[in-house]
Amino acid sequence: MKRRNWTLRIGGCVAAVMVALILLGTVWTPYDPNALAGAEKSMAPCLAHLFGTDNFGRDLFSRVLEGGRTSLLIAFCTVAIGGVCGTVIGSLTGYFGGLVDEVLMRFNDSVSAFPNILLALVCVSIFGTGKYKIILVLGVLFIPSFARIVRGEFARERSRDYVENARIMGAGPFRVMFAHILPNVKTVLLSSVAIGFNNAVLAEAGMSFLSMGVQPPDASLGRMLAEAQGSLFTMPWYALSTGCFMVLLILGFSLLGQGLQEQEREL
Amino acid sequence: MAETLLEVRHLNAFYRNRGRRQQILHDVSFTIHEGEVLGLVGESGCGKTTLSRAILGINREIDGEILHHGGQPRMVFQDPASSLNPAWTVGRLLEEPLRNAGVPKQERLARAIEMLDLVGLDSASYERRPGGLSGGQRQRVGIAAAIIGQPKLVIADEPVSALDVTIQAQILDLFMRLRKELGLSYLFISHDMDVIWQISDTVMVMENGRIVETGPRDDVFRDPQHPYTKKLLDAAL
Amino acid sequence: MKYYLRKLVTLIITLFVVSLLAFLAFQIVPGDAAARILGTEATPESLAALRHQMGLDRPMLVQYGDWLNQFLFGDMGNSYSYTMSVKALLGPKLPITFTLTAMAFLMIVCISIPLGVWQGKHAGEASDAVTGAVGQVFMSVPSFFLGIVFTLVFGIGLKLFTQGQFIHYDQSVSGFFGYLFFPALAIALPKSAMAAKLLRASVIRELQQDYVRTARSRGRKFSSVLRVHVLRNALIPVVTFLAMTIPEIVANSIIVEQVFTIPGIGRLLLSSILASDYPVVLAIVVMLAFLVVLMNFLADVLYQRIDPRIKVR
Amino acid sequence: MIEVKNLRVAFPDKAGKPEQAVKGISFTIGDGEILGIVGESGSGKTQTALALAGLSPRKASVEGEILLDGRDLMPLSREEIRNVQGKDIAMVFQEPMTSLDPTMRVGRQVEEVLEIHTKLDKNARQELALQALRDVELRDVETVYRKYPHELSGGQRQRAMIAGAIIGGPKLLIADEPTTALDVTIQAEILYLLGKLNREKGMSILFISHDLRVIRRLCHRTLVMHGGHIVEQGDVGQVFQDPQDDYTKTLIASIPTRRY
Repeated sequence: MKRRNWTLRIGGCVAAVMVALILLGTVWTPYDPNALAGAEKSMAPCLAHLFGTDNFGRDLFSRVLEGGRTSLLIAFCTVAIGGVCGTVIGSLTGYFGGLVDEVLMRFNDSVSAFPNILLALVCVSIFGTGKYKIILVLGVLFIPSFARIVRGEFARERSRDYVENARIMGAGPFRVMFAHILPNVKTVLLSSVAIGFNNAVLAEAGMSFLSMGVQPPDASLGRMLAEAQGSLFTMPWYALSTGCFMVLLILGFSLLGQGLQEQEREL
Repeated sequence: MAETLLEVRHLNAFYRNRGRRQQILHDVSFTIHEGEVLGLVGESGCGKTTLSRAILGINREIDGEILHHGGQPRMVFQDPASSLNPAWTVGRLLEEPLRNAGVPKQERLARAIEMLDLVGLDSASYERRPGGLSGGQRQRVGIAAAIIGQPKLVIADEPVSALDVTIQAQILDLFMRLRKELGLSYLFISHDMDVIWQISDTVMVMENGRIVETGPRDDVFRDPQHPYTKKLLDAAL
Repeated sequence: MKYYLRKLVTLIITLFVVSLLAFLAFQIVPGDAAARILGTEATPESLAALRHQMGLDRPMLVQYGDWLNQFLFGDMGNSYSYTMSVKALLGPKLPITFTLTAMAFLMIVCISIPLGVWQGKHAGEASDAVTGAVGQVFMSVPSFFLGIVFTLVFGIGLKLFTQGQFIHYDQSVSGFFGYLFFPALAIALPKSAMAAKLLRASVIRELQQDYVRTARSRGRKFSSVLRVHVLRNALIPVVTFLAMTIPEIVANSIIVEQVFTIPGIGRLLLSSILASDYPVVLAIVVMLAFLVVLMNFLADVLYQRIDPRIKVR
Repeated sequence: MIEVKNLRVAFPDKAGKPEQAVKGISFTIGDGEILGIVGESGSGKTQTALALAGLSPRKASVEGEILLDGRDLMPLSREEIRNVQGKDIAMVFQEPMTSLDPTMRVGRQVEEVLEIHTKLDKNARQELALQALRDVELRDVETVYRKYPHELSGGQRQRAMIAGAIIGGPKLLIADEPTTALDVTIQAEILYLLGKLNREKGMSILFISHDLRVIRRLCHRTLVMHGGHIVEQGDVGQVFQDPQDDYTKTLIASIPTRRY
């Protein structure tokens, strides 16, 4: 009877709850996120307003759900772009090796000398801000890290006996890569996707916090935190609620990623 | 004179390590005839595995000639745990060579079940994963996967070294039975002189990438010519 | 010795590649620097004259070569928005960010190593599970939110520092380090949690190695087996991880400087990006990249000192 | 010299219920005697060796008596056991690749027993270590002393392991499959070395192996273990010529021997 993998279970639940909440937010929110209710300005969290209200009387819980939606969307697309391209590049260079692999590895090393956010800020300063630009910028910037992980996995599996056996049995290179090797590296890829998702959420939040990411009227957790920091004295709950929501989202996916890695070791 | 399956002429093999090219095999020549079992004995690092990978075309850093007259040879690896894809079921592993050769699904299934029976495994293991089998059972699957495509020559790289003594004896018997029933020929590689004695017709002794002695088993074992062969025989218990 | 030489050569090549990449990135910038300075109603002739005077009409590589050797001798050109040389602009701010980053790195090392070893030693016990869970939470907290929480708790709550009142080291050195303590901690905590988790797993793995059993078969106490044999082996993967955190520490410091209003390179970078003041941005980007590449080189050297097998590779 | 009475070793498996690896075995090792234990994987031979060396895993429950010159080791405290380990009972392991600390020079690892159990200073320890390296027939001991494990061959590393074990002058050397990972020619040399050390230093040896041919070459007496029990015990010649137990017979029949 396999030891119960608690990390995977808790991570899975927390992540699922948070994503469900955000998806629910797309359809229904307790209040209209942008409605100004003058009477209920700067209220502390209470039953009516779970996260309280800001100085314009807007319900913070609804705004956090809306902000979460943008962060989720950006993180999801970033991981999609970075993950898919990274996996393709990584698997090809990892499996075939040779000059291309060497050159890309050197390039990958020098690019990783730049912190992601720094590069993102520079790109944004060139291409401008806005949701879709951020997705493109972060997506492209995440390709090297994914490529590096996938390359490592494929290079390791390529030299193992069962891969050589598959080639002797007449399997073509692509069949070997996707039918033979992929099932054995699946969990490592999934866990790096979960971790990539977190990094994307953090990167977007960081940039929006510096007002270099998502611009109004789009809401984003990062922007809300920036606004909340302004009124830390009067409404501390604004920053705490937004921040904790984001931490829970990240906690869920990082536990999920780690749980998958532990799953891998037990296989 | 039986048809020659494999001819190796003046084979030199190299290993590329960070740009430096190291020569592993030095002017290796031999032939294997149909139905013959050629035993190759040598210590670790003498190039046995490099030779088998060169013959199978995995290692391309070679010069000299390798002529296959009997079609693509198949391989049985030393460590059954790493030579079978852990994520696949036994059935799918057996059918893989047939699938690559374009054999239809129905016929593949029948041949796979037949193979399991031939190597002494019950057909229930068709659905199981290599992880759930014992070392001996896994090696039987490895052998079944190698011979299902009806090759004439099978290269066995230390196939019994990783197994317990009693299981080792059973697998050796299986190799000998399959040879008789299917007329297979082997290039059988081992560091254990007694295993080589038991299974080989002719014996080839390799030291540091060179063939130092070749000949019929009884001649090589009864009166070895080369000092290295003598040293191996004295050291063997 | 050959090992260091090879590493040094790759270091220099990487620096070249890095600076070239950065420089090229700023050449494809839309809009023309000269137009920005002269404003909209500039005539084409004056634009051309200024472009020539600034050398923008020379071929790309020549501009790069020019810029690089000036850069290496400290002259990083002039800022567009401030009428002063980039070097003068950066001068007072560089030590601040460098101190912040160094403090954060030191904190990571001092927190993660004892914690990781302690967890590895007591693996499986309740205390290990608790610290593991706490660590897991800290790993998921972004540095800037942690900064805000610190401001709330320690700044406003316990009044250990007043948010926004940065104390320059000219005024008081202790005040300077005092103010930088919490920002550095905000950067360091998430990374320390990760490093501790990595070290814990590494200690547990090394404890199961054969050489530990050999040492115990000779009658060595468990604690001294840990100290004499396991620690050094367990640190090998952690050193590479710590080297890899350096770019992230630098990135986080940019944001945390914003939270604590610290006049470091980070805030300057932001303001010059907003003002598209590219010489400043270029200089900062290249300098941060140099810092990162240099630290990676130091980590490689340290890595080689710990693991003798590296020399053979 | 060593008397083992009703030794029992059990592990809690995944479901938590204890699984018996060694099911109550008794045997003795005489002074200067080389006793072999042969058995396949899972026969309990390694757990028996680890129990004697006081290295049973923490979660294992070990019962019975282990008498060293009449003194029972079982009730001893951890502190007292450590005084026996390395000084009276030493152990050598199967994998020369991983049984040495990769980041520490070989010399210091050979001296380790002296460092733990004696107050000798650095030079005295180094001198004894060099002597031990000579005793195990290593050439050019000064350079080997300063080298790291990965710079030595498998055979050299195994010799350094043996040097590190005999340097404390133990009464009993436990060798768990020391030659299995080595080439045939090197295996013969190591077996010869162990025989010489036994004759010259009068040290008893408990030799664990899965290969009857190795046991036949080195040991005076042997136990045959199967499923945690001793199924046969006796002089090597007698066990080979006239095996009583069926399992022993199949073991002997499985050895690929050259008959000509």
